[in-house]
Amino acid sequence: MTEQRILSRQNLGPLFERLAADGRRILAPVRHGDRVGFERVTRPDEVALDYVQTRTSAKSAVFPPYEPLLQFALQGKDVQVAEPAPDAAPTVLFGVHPCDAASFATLEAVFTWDTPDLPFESKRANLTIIGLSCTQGDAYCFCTSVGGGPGDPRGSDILLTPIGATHFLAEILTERGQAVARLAGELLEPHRGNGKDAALAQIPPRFDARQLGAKLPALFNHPAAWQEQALRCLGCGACAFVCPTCSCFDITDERDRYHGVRLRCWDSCGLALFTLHASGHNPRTKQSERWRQRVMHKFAYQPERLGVLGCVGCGRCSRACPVDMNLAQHAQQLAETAV
Amino acid sequence: MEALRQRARELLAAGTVQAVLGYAAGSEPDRARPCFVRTAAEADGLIWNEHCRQNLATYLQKPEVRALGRLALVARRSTLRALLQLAAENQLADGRVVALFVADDGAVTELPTLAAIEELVARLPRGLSDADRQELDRIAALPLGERQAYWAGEFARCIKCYACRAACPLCYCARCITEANQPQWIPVSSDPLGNLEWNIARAMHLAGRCVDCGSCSDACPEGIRLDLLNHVLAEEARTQFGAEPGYSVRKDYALASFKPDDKQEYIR
Amino acid sequence: MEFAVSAFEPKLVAFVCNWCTYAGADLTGTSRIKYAPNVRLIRLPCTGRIDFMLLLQAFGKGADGVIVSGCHPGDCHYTAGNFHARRRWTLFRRLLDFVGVDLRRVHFAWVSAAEGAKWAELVNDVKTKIQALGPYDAFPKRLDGRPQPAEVA
Amino acid sequence: MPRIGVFICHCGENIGATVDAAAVAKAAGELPGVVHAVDYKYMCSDPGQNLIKEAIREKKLTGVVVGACSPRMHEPTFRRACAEAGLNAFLCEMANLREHCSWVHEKLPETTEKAIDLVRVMVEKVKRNRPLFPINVPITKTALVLGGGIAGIQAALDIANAGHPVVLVEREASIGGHMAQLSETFPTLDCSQCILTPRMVEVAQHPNIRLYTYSELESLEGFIGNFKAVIRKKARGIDEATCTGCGACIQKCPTKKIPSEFNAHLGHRTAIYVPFPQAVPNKPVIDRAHCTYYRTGKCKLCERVCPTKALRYDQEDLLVEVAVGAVVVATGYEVKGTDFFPEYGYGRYKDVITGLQFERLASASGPTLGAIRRPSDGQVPETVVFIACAGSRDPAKGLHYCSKICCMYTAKHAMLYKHKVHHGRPYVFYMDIRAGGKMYEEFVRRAIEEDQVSYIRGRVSRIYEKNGKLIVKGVDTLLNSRPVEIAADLVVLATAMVPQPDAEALAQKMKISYDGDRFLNEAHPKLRPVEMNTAGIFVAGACQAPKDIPETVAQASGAASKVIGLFSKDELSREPVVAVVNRTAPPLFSTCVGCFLCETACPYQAIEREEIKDRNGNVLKTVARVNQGVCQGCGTCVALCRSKSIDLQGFTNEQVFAELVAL
Repeated sequence: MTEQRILSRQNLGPLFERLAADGRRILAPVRHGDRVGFERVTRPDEVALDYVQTRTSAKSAVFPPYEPLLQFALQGKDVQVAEPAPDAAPTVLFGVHPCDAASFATLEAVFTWDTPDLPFESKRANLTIIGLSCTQGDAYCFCTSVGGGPGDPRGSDILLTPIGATHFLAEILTERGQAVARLAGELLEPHRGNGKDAALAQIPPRFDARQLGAKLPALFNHPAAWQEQALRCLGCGACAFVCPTCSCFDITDERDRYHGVRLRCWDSCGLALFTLHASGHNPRTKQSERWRQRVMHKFAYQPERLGVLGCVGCGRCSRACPVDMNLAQHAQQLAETAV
Repeated sequence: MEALRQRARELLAAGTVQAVLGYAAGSEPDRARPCFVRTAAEADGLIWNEHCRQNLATYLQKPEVRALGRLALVARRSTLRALLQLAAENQLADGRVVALFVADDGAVTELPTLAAIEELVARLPRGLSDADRQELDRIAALPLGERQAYWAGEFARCIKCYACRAACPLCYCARCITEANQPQWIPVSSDPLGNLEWNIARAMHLAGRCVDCGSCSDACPEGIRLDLLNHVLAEEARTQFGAEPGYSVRKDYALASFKPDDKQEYIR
Repeated sequence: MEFAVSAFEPKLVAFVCNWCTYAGADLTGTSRIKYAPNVRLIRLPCTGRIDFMLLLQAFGKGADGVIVSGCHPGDCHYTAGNFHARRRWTLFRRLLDFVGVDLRRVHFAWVSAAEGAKWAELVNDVKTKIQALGPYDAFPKRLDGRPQPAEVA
Repeated sequence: MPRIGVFICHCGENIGATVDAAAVAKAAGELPGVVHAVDYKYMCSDPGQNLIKEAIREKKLTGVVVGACSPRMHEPTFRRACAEAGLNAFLCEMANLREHCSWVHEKLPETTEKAIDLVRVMVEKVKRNRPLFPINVPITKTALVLGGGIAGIQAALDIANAGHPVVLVEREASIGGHMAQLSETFPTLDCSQCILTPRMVEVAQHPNIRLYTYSELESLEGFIGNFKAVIRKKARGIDEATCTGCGACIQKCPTKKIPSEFNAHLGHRTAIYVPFPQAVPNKPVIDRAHCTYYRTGKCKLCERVCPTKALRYDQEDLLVEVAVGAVVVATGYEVKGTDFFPEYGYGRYKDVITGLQFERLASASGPTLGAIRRPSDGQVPETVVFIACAGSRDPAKGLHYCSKICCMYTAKHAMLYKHKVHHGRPYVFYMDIRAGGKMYEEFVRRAIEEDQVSYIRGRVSRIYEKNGKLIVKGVDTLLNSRPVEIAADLVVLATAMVPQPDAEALAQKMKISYDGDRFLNEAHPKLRPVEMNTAGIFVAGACQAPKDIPETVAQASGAASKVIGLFSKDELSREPVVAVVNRTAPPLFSTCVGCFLCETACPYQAIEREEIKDRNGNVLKTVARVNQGVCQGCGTCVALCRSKSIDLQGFTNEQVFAELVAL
């Protein structure tokens, strides 16, 4: 159903206006100094279109750092429980790179594999993704190693690829994309036959994630594979918190006098307390075990159980790591390690 | 740099230490990564430049690192101060670590004891960098409302990943206050109150202890200048109470001592 | 009193030590000195026990002003608890000010067991000052300021 | 689930007239966890208390909140009532509706609202209360008394006479202290040694007193009821058990010209010596710094003359460990050297002496056998000038405080001089005469009126020697500041009383506090004058502040009675409002990381170190532990503990936090 159109940069403004008029909020990358992050915008001139990567991922749009699962109140001697209405305004995520667009498939796999997760699903259902192909990458990008690419359309409802300085090639990929296209109407001009490949960044593949995933179980007890790498890991949660696919959360009740809310908040398997049992026992006592868990989960367990890779090669974890734990580099090493 | 490598090789060859904890080249030219050197050959990978910033004393509390045996630690001023402060807080036994202090000119001084560290660190210049000082003064000079808005904006980006805590050599609690839940002092969620309380608590818990290494804000994935909170408190503790943590193994925590005539003009 | 209805009535929380200020406030009572009913006392053994986190909790709970009070220097029932507390406050105030917490809402005082009148003056004075400042909306609230669902009155 | 009972008191009209007590009870009854809420006219009355007791039994209450007066008033009453009904006393809390509400606010809806708030806060607190039980600490019923002056002697005898063993430690070779050096004592002029020496002998012979002279405290560890003291028994060089104290060694000792400390350097002693003839014990020590044998390796004359072969030249210091339950510190004072008064020429002129030296001159056992003769040439002085406040009350040059005894002993000195040298002319320069005390003022009047001592109100600016006389230049402020010049033969300075030179070191060793002048700090200047802040350590005599003999003896008896009171029970029972360090499951054992910053902050040295070991005895972790016998429950450590590993029973973090959330 893919349709190819052309979108002039000048038409972004009217497009934004039509999206807003349709009752959709727009989240897009915004630059503050050397930092780019997703924020709510109303005008295209607020949007950074030339960024390599945002600090934190776009997953907040469907899986925010904290969100209520239920509310409770003591009514006299009784407890009243209510599910809060989902905070799921129709949203357009504009200008995310293909890696981030691909991450939603992983999140969906996790949040919907058994019981429907209302807070997630309601947000996801109201989310349209207008992706933006990458014309530049950096040393941390490795999407091509995990089955993606700088112009990969998977996950986007519409994928934009810059054509020259003035236009985008717009690939309308899904029904949600069509809906936006209908809103855009004449703003989307007919395709003139330009290919998008010339515009794309070159990201050479470094390893094959599928092959790595198949090999990893055999490396589980490999003496050197994990310890050496994890020795410098500080066990902070930065990698998981910036990761577009990390979906672990902690459930906590926060209360005031006689009412409260049950929240889920981001958590990380890299933190020492993550697996701590009430008994005091901790099945993962060493950082190397926690690092291994993270790698195994992304490249072996999730493909095996959910059929999706847990990594989209965005490189955020490596950029954020205070001690330069380069995931791609380690994955490459593991791929090269003899079983 | 060669002097550092040579000293590392000697220490390893003599069996004085089982590992040298230093810095190696990072993913990109503007990064360095901590590394553990176990053999003389590996010492070739040691580097020293302005990107070698993460305070290596932080690693001393990790059980895996403890298991390595006696360590040599490549150190800058704040690393040495962290070692002394850890010793003052009963967290580091004398002789467990040989510090390899690298001066601005690349000269390496081997400091096998805490006494040697004390002696050297006493001779180093003190105080904040000019850039830190300017930023501190800039924020302090803002009108109250703007100051409040500035920090509310900064803290709003906090995602409670606790990288600041993990990177800090003096955040070594077995259970951080933010993980205590009876009572739940600090909201788990990264909501405005939770983020404000976390950042205030972190800074207060380092007041009179912080050694000004800046690893907290270096580690922050959102680039929040958390170190400024520490600097402000360090300055107040120094001017009010003469506190200079990390210059001695003596236990003289400013908040666990007092003078009868301490400042109190704000108390009526 | 119609005018009182519209006036902003600030919520004040006071952290006091058992031996001086709590007793001083008792004396205010036995002396029948009247003061504003806006204040709620939290009784602790000593100012040394007052964790700075408690002050943050009070604001997070919606206090518009906080009073911290204990024995005069040298009078501490435990010899030195108030000296330790004083250092803590000195640093804490500096940090609060730096991050933009309004210090006009945090009041420290020494009130002895004999200063019943001083306690009443203190509460009234703080109330008047906070009243002029208005509600402390700039401070984030517990539960992210969510509206409170049908709560027990 | 908690089952809380709330009891609202009207206190007659006291609460009821301003606060709608029934409305408060009604609101309280609707609070989650509250199963019973009533109001009553007088809750503290018998019927009122019975309401509480019945409700506890019938409603099976797990906690009680009494909304009434201040807990400082009736908390014990209501806690006792709860305990009588079988509810742990610490599961009862009070909301202060009277002093903090009805008495201080008008009758307004806000006042009742506040009362409801106060009750709700306490309901939330009491839900988190835990049963607490009094802490029992065993008591070792032996006392350690440091210092064998009159304070230590009195305290030791009082405690020993009450039937408890006492370990008395004296640094010098004999007990007696400064009082043994004095000639006569004011205001009665009875001979100091005559009243002191019988008590010294009583000490030596008392079956309950173990005496360690020539000994010092090496270390003190532990806490009230359970101290461990190590005493360094310095090597005397003789076997005390063998020595009979015959004195033959002393007579034969060839080194005879050592200034005698006992005689304030006015006389001499030998290298093997007893400080004074009435010494207890009457056993000599060898002064190794001066002894020829120790200096040259030759002599041993004393060994040759000793009839019992008691000399032990190779004797070493002995460390003795004793377990004691209480300590009395009575280490006394020293007189200030007058080095900082060069204008008085002390040290330069032999005939400018201290008051203590004058005591030795006037003493029948002194170097002059009681005759007042000046040190330079042994002549009887015709004119003597006494200068009071030499160092005391002089913040500019000396000490800011008043040494308290000088006015009286200066009057005594002048009087003694006049009694011994009838034609002599005594002058006293003074600032004020402080003669508060029984028969003290009368005593000074007697010196002035009967013994014609000339009192001149003014300071002395300078003393210099001229034609064999000491010219004392001063001023008489009562006569228009007229300059005064007196040609004296002897000048006596009433030098200030200061703590022992090592008072600070001793205090640090015992971890007790001292003031800026190095005097020991009592726990409370009025209400706890003989206790130190560290429980189980008491103070007597001039080590705490300058004082005279009657005061010293009174304080010593006071300290002794505190010790006897402590020893009257087998166990010490204390309120359980103390700090505790948490313990958790392995491998954490405790969230305490052992930074011990709390140790520095604790005003009571209640923080101890506990090593957690594995089965093989390897130390896994060192964590803090609170000694519940010592902790007073201030909670300073709790506020300081970053990981919240220390908590305060009765005011736990959970409780206080719940109070805030309930607001």
